Formats: sequence, structure tokens, C-alpha cells
Amino acid sequence: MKYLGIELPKPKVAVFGFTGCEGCQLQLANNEQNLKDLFELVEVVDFRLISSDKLGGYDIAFVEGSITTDSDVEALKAIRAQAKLLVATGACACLGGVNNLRERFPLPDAVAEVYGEHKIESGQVRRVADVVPADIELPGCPISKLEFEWLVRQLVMGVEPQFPRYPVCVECKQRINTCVMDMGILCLGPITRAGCNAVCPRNRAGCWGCRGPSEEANYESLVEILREHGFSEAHIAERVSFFNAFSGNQVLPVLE
Amino acid sequence: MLYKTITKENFRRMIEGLMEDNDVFGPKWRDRDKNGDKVYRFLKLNDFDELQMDYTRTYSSPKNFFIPFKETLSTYDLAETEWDQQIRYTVHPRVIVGMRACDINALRKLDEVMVKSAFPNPYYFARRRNTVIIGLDHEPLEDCFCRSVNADVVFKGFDLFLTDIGAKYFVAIGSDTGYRIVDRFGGEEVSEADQDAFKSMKKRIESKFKTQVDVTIVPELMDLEFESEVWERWGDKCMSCGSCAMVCPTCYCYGVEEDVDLSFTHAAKQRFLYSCNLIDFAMVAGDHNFRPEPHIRLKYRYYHQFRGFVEAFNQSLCVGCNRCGVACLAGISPKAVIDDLNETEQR
Amino acid sequence: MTLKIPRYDINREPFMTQTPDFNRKSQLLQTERTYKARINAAIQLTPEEKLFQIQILDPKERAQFSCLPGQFVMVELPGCGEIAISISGSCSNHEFIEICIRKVGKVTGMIHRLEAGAMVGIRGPFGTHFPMREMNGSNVLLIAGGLGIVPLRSSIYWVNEHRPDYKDVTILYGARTPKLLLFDYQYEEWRKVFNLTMHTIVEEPDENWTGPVGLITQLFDQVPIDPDDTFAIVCGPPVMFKFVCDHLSALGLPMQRMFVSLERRMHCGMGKCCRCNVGSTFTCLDGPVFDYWSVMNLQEAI
Amino acid sequence: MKVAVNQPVQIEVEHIARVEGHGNIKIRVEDGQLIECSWEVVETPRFFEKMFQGLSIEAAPLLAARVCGICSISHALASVRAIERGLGVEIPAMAKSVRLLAKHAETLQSHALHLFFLVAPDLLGVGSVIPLMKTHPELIEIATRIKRYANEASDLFAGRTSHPMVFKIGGTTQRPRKSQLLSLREDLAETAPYLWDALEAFKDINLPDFERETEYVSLGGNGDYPFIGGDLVSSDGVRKSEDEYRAMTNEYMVDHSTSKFAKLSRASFAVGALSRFNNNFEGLHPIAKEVAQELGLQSRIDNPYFHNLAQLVECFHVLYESKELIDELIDSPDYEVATAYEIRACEGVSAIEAPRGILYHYYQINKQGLIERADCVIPTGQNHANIQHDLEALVTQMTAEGREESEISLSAQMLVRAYDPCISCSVH
Repeated sequence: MKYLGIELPKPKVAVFGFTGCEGCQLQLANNEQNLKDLFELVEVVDFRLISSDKLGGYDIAFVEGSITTDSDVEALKAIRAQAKLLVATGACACLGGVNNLRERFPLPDAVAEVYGEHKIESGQVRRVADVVPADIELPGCPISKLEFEWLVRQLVMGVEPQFPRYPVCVECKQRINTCVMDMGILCLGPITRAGCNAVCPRNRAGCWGCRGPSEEANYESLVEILREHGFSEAHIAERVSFFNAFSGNQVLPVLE
Repeated sequence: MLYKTITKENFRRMIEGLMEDNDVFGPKWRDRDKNGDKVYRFLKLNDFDELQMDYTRTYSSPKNFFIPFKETLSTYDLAETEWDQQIRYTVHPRVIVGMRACDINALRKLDEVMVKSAFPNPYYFARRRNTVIIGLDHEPLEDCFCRSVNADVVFKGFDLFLTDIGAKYFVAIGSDTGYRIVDRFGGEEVSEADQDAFKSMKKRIESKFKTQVDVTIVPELMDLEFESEVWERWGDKCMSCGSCAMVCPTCYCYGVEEDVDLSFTHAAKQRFLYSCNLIDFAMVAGDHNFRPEPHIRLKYRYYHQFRGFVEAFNQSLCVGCNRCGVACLAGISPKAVIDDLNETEQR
Repeated sequence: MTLKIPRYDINREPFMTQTPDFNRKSQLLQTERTYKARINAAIQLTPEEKLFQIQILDPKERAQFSCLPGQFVMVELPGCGEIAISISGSCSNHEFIEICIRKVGKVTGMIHRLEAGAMVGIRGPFGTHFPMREMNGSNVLLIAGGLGIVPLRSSIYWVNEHRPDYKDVTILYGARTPKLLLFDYQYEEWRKVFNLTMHTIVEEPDENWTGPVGLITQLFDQVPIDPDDTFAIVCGPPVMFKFVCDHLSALGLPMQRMFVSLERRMHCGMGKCCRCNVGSTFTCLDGPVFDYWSVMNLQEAI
Repeated sequence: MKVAVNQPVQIEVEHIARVEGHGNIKIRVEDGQLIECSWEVVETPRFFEKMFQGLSIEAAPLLAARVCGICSISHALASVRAIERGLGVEIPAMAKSVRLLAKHAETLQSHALHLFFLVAPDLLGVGSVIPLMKTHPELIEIATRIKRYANEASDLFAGRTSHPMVFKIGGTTQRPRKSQLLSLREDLAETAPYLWDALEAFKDINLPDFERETEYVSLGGNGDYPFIGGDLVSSDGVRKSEDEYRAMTNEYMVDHSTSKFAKLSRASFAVGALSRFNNNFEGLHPIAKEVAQELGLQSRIDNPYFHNLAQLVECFHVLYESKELIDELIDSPDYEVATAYEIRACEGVSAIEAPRGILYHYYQINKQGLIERADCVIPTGQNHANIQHDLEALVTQMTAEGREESEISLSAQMLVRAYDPCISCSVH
């Protein structure tokens, strides 16, 4: 395809799912009215959720889910070796996501809780980047289809994608929402990366931080504010731990 | 200025009459906050009874009717090497009822930038010319400080401006359109009693201001206290979330972005309101950031509001509505910051 | 009883149908209308810098376009973005515009992929210019560091085209390495045909470099400066022009006779987006060319 | 096509495509004898039941949604409703309507995804929907329109298409605005004809001729077609209350699966569209009944491939019932969207008809409002045993008919797909 005289290559794309709900992969197949254009732009060579065809030889790999088992690790390494560009797709791949809630307990306890004596292979919950380098992290739980399409355009144009650096509040205010904190609802909007169009606060639910932290997020200030609003330590801890979006900072409480 | 009065029944007929053929917007209540108080927003009216003439303030200003948060500047049909550019300035007439003096003054400040200075903005101009503004006086709220920045009274920039004098509204007429509207819907001549009622209402409003912000030497302080620890103190609280600028009736900083559709046959250039508090506001290609720290960005926001705009137009950009103070979770309000600045200077 | 408010259609105003002329800043006009321009030549200067000769397609628009040294244009690739780029060629050339683009971000990267024959959109010119006419009858010092030669080049053309108006004209140009000295193929012409004095200096010489090594201020030893009858134009990174201007100041050159070109992020070029705003100053309207005194008074200029 | 000789058959499908999650099929036939036939579930578990522990009830529906990307609305509803039943909260009528509308939107979008994107390629002999965009644009147009409406309805009633955030304990976070409902109703009216076109497209398809009588489990209708709560019934005559769900599922572990299996009156049972259809035929919307007739479906069908057609019938049911619900909502003066509740120690169960069948969430809640114990029984988990038994019967039948290996493989895969399995969800 040619764009204003610039030849655009048609990259080969593969989609892989690891430990997760496949909701992000579903988003890729969503927004059907644009699928035709999407498939003109990229050649899908491996996408098990919607296709039996496995052609291999891909340039870009979208990887969804957390990495939990040894076989996951091996498979991911093989994907990394093949892909010129690896996109960690969604909160599970980028952050560990809700899977990380399991890490509060020893693995054998989790196995025993669900399967009793039965033997089950599993391991530590890892982000994609914990195992292999990820070139791009496409955030969200689930990812936004519009953002995915935007990303594809950037990749086809060969441009390094610039995700919003600012927090959700900007988009929330642009939609003229009433601040949910004023309605007594805990919200992580001020420290979470924008790009979701503030879909949760728009629906009068607080932000849970699924897109990870905004750049240079001011944790100290938010924690102070949340306490002043009367939210308990446990409540704050649960919220910031939910998607494992803010691990590694020294300020936020963490769910025990 | 011409003045008339209109009875409340006729006012109802007026709004209902305008709703027949035009889009009419006004304050409606949208949510309740945790104290049970109503939260208002300017929304399209489907029914006169939705209009809340006794509203306190809207959470966000009506600025977005004139500068939308996102606006398409132009669209393109792309061919392999060529393109065709389309630009549209079409705005359908609409009426906004219930704008406060501060919000109308805010528009007048925006007029200075968008209409009267270099490169008038046709998008804004088209919106401004096609919007009928029916303003409404009110008793100041606890934190209104419009009086301190001379934005509590308004003489221009509206079509009609109403003051509640009991059974009637006292109406200042600011335009030919405004005149026609009042005339059509039963405007009456002002009587002696109406005048008295109007004067006492104005006095009453004047006496109710509780918040004052001393901005006398703030333009100078912005330079003198440029390195002051005041900025760091407030900057440490600031979450650089841009809420203040979004709800502000005058903040107009923006960014431009272009994007193509998936078929690479259509493109659009869009403008979206930005905030000088956001981390990459002053970032240039190659990721150099002229304003890397929150307190520096916060300072420049005040610098523009209380110094830069004063230099350029002899008035501050701030109209004293304190929406930014309400929206800021960290409690950064112009009152708090400027008081701090004044006190620091005295020490 | 109803009242339908008539629509006020600004499109029908006469000024909306005229060919956009960005020099007439006070006219309401189609501020987003771009001149469609074809790339006549795309010349790779260095791996990072490319010089584009572009021609506005519509003859009427082309005739309308007039600029002065130091001004900039907004260059657009529809669907990709728009960037502010200073004019680098001769302002008396009404056939084509020369712009030099360094590959740093999304838009510049894409524009670098354009070949001769491709098109870009142009709005402008915008901004203030170097006061070339005020310098008539004086010595002129043109000082550039690195990419600063790009806006300066249009002043060099101007001086040549109005050579009798000026006394001694000296170019001082420094870059990090010899390879990064832009337009080196023109230096001979500038010296011999344009009758200018030119000195170059690099920080990191290569094996072929025979000229001086060091920072640009070192070149001042080779140039006699008459502080009472000299104007200076200084283009380069802030740290460089600060050094140079302070040096010239020390020599007695008044700050109001030194001109610098500031670089800021710009989204509109028209004093609206505030991205280049510092207090009451807009780099796009009040600049990019400022005298050094104004820069000194600008919080955060450097 | 019949082949006289008994050729050995060896089929190994690793990670069967066009289903949600990871599952393998292994079939080995030698000398006409079925040596091996297994449906393996190899999805990596996430241990959701453990993840719930220690979370607040406020967080539970949000976590529950993450069990599954496709039927997240069902999971969130099951979760929030289980908590509400435990706490004894009665939600306002408005919230009930909004939830059912969200539920219907999910059913429609999930069924449309399955029928057009996952099943249609089999029927048209291609590997995926991608080539169909060129060869059968009209089919894609139908799918696109139906899914677009379903997505928009999800956005309005659930907040978004996956992982809803509007279902809060006591009701919903907000009521849809009248203008939104009006525009959705218009959208629905424009979408309906496309659904009828879909009926035309599926009317004449040939599904494999295979029957195996089994037990069908679903929510029990009392003259209606229930999706949210009610008694649990089976076609073998079992009837139990929601609270007795364990007696209805009897989960057990098998070796080659990370998902649990389930059984009731016999070795296996089926849940999903076909079970609902078989058990609650009388409760279908009149238009859906009409459609069933046009497809030649009666109230009891034992061909598992007919899950697909039952889904199509359900698309009509949910679309037309949605229309009525939207009409009611538009005229409803009701603004109450949520009931206040008090936290106390309790246990709660909820059964929901997810697109793929009956889904149970159970929670034990302590007096601080934290989850102590959770249990989720997923429809696909209940279907696994039935899929296994169907596969065995299918392969035996096809071997006896002397079918070729490729044919058996495709039929086996189509059989698994007919159940529209949500494998990662069944493992959770």
C-alpha cells in the first residue's frame, strides 16, 4: 500500500494467548466493520482464536496473557526469536494483571484450593517483560480496540507509538464526567495512564489502574488524598494491587 | 444598554418557544455527590422543567460549547500521492441559558485571544456567532472570588442577562437577537419598582461575597517569587492530572494530532484541549522537556493566568469561579496558592 | 410562539473565500488551509538531515507566499502530523522554498521517506524575522552552531542578494564533527561569490580536518568586531547562543543588536495553542526571532 | 463417501482453533476399533477461586468478569448476584431490566461471533473468516451489523463489551439515558432485518447427521426462557434450587484435563443453547418459536451440532425480548438504580445462563465483607464430559461408516466447536 508516495509494507502478524481470559484477543476480532481494512493492512498468519490457518513467518507478534508455566516460557522465547516486534498485549501481559492476586498465596495452596490432591503444572505469575524483552506494551484490561487499530497504523507506518503519558483524569474531564471521588468512589484516575477514554469513571465506577501508571505518577499525593477521603488502608491496598499496576513503588500500600 | 423585564411565566414560554426550533442548553442536574448535593452540567434541554434556574455551579465550565475538548480542524481524502482537504465551519444556532457573569467574562477573555488578536480562529468565531447566551445572576457561593478579579459583573458578551427580582427577571439586553427574543415573548418596560428591586438584588449579591483573593501585586510576585518554595510546596501535591485546565472556563491550551483511518484513504487533523500541567506539555521531539517537574508546570500555569495575560490584555485570565479548586483532589486552588504567595512575600 | 434563530454562516464572508495569506495575520481566514506543495528535490545532507526544495502547486498561492529570513512554515503530511520548520533558502526565490529537516520524531521521520515528486502541505510563513533591513550599512556577524545554520542560511542568501547594503559580513560556524557541517558544498560559493568571510570549527576533528578545533567562541580571536557598528545573528542550541551572546556582550555589543532564534514545541503557529508560550510571550508570534534583551527577560528561554 | 477398507485413523489436533482457550483432540482407530479418543483440556489454570480469597465483595464482580473475555458479563452478573443473594439484597426493577438487557447483548454478540466467525468457515470450507470477507461479503455484512448492535447494547448496559463495571452490589451504577435508549432502539430496528437474513443463510445448511441422546441441564422456566436465576432443571427430571447447585454439577477431576468435569443422572450432561432450547422451548419469544419452526426444529433435539441452530433461535429471542425491555425502560419513570446494603457474614449462590450454558458462582463472605471462599462452576466444564462421550460415539459411527481420516478430523473439530467451548474459562 502507498500512503502519499510512501510505500507501506504489509507486515505478517501473529496473535498468541497465554494465561488469561482471551478478552484482549477478542477485542482484536471486535469492531467488525474495520476488520476488512485491518486485514488489508496486515497479513494475519497465526491467530488461533479465529483461524485454523497457521502459516508462520511473522514479523509482529501480539502476546496476550501472563506467563505462568515452564512451557509458556519456552513458547514465548520461541515467539521472541521469530518476531521482529513483540507487543505485550493487555494488562496480564504488561503487568501480570489480576493473575497476580494469586501470588499472595503459595502456589501449592492455590492448587490445593482448586484441585485438591490432583497434580497441576503451574508456576510464578510473570509479565511478558519478565521473560523476554517486549518492544511495545499495549495496556488495558481489556485493551481498547481503537487503540489497537491506532497501534497497527503506527506500526505499518514504521513509527514508534507514543502512548499518552498523562493520567486518566484528562480524558475523564474531557468527557465532562462528575468526579467519582466526589461521589465517594475510590478512583486511581490521577495516577493511571490515559488512553481508555475514562470508560470506568464515565460509567460511575472508579479507575482500577488497569493501564498501569502514568508517567511520573504522584503516588504520595494520591495516597494522602485517598486517606483524607476516608478510604481505609485495606481498601487502597486492594485497589492498587488489583492489576498489579503499581508494584515496585515505595509509597502505595499493597494487599497482603 | 437596554433593559426590560419578563415575568417568570413568560420566561418559561420564551425557553419553550426557543426549544421548538433551536437547540437549547442549560444547567441540569446530573449526579449527586457524597453529601447528597446536586452536581450540575450544561446539557441539552428537552423540557423546561429540566432547567435548574437555582443551580449553584456546573462542575465543568460551558467553555466546551465554544472550544470543544476535541474538534476536527480539517479532513482529507487521500490518494496515492495526492489529497483533498476539507474544512468546515458550520455551526447550528443554539441557545445557552443560565451562564454566570464569570463564564461570560471568560468568553470575553477568550474573544481577545480567539477573535481579536492575530490569526482569528474561525472555528471559535463560528461557534461564538451562532450561540445565543442568556446569562443569569446569582448569589456568590462560599468560594466564588470573581469579584477579586473583576469578573463578577458583565456588560458585554451576552444576548440577554437575567437578574431574578422575584416574580420577574430583570433583563439586560446585549444584542439585536436578544432584543428580538424578549420582544417576541412578552418583555415589558422596566418600572420604577423593578429598578428598585434590581438595585437591591445587586446590593444583596455584592454583600454576599465571602472569599477574597488579593491579586494586587500578583503579576510582580510571579517574577519576584519565581524561585520561591511556594511552588514546590504546591507542586509536590500536584498530580499533573490536568483537571484544573479542563474544567476552567478560560484555559485554552491545545494540542493538534493527525491520524488516518485503517484504509489509509481518509485522514483528519484534530485539535484537543491540553493542559500546561501535563508532563509532556513542553516536551519537544527527542524527548527534551522544557518543564520536567510538576511544580514548574504549575508555576507556569499561574504565570500565564496572572502575569502573561495581564501583560497582554491588562486583565488576568482567571475569572474567579474556583472550578479548578473544586476539581483539584489535591486541594490546589487559586485562593490557597495566591494567599501563600502573598504571605511568603510578607515574611 | 417560537423563534428560529438564523444561522450566521462565516463561510459566506468574503475573506473566507480569498486565497489564504498568512502574512495578513489580522484577517479572519482559513487558518487550517494548507498550500499543497510538491517536492522538487530531496537532498540527503547527512544521515539525519535532508534538504527539501518544495514548490507550491497553485500559481496564485505561490505568488502570495512571501517570507523573510528567520520565519518558519508549518509542514504537514496529512494524517501523520504537522511540524514547524524554519525556512532555509532564499526569501527572494518565489519559485521554490527550501527547508532542511532533521529526523527526530514521527513526522520528520515520515517526511524523510518522501522522494522528489511527493507532496507536503505548507502553512505560513509564521513568526518574526531577522531585521535584515535595520542592519543596512553595518557589519554583520552570522554565527551558527550545528543545525543553527539552517535558519541562518536564508540570511546568508539575503545578505548576498543585498550585498552592497552591508559592510563586512562574517559567518562563524561550528559543529561537533566535520561530517556534521551542513551545506559544506556551498562554502566556496559563499566566500568567493557572496564575498563573505567564513570560519568553521569543530569539536571532534577527523583525520582530514585541518581547521581549528574547539568551541565556536574560539573563532572570535580571528574576527575583529566593532561593537559600535555590528549586528549579530546567533542560531544554535540555547547553551551555545548564551555563551556567544554573553561573549559579544562583553565585547560591548548591545543586546538589542544580537538576534537569536528560539526553538519550542509548536502546534499551531498562530499564538493559540500555547505550547510555545512563556508568560505573555509566544515563540510563534513574538518569535522565533528575538533580540537577546528580550530573551534575557523571558523566564525559561534558555 | 464410504470407503470399504478399515484404514487406521490417527488424529492429533493440538490447540484446536476457533474456540476460546486451549484444547487438544486425540483419536486413534486401529482395525476398526477405537483405541483412543480423548478431549484434552490443556489450558493453564489461573486459580480464580484462590484469587477471590481476601478480596472485598466490591471487587469480586470485577475479578469474576476476568474469568472470561467473552462471557464476562455473565460472570460479573453471577458474581454480583451471588453476593446479593447472600446479603439478602433485592435490587430495583430498573437494575433488573438493565442487567437482563446487558445479558442479552452478551448472548447476541457471543452467538454471532460463534456462528459467523467460528462456525461459518467450516460450513464454507475455509480456515477462517478472513477469506470469507472476499468470497462472502454479504455474510460478513450480516455478522458485522448484528455484532455492532450487540456491542453498542453492551456498551450502554454493561459499560463496555468485555469486563463490565456497571454491575455493583445492589443494582447498577447508573440508568441509561432516554436519548441513548431511543438511539439504541433505532439501531435495533435497523439490525433486525439482518438477523432475518442470517436465518436465510443458515436455513439450508447441512449439519452432520449424528445423534446421541443425553441429559440436558439449564435454568428451569415457568413458561418463560430464563437467563438470570431460578430453579435448576434437567431433561431427566431433576429439579433443584440454586443453592443446591453442587448436587447439580458433581464436579470431578480427570487426568488429561486442567478443567473439572461434571455429571448428574448419567455419565455426562450438556448445557448451553441446546439445553435451554430443549428444556424451555415453550418459553421462547413467539418470533423465536416461529424461527425454530422455519428451521424445522422441534422441542427435543439430540444432535449436538444443532447447538448452532439453537443459538440462532436464541439470537431472535434475545433481540426481540430486548426490544420490549427497551420500550419499557424508555417509558419507565423509575430512577432508582441501586439498593443500599449492609455487610454481614453470609453465603450466596447464583446461577446464570451464560451463552455457553449454566454458570454458577458461590461465595462465602465474612463479617468484614471479605470473600473467604469462592467456587465457580463454568458451563464448558460441565460440557467437557459430554463432548468426550459425543466424540467417542461420533468416531465410532464414522469409522463404522468407513469415513476418511480427514473427514473424521473435521467432524470431530466441528463437534467440539458446536459446543462453543470457552476453555480458558472452564479452567479459570
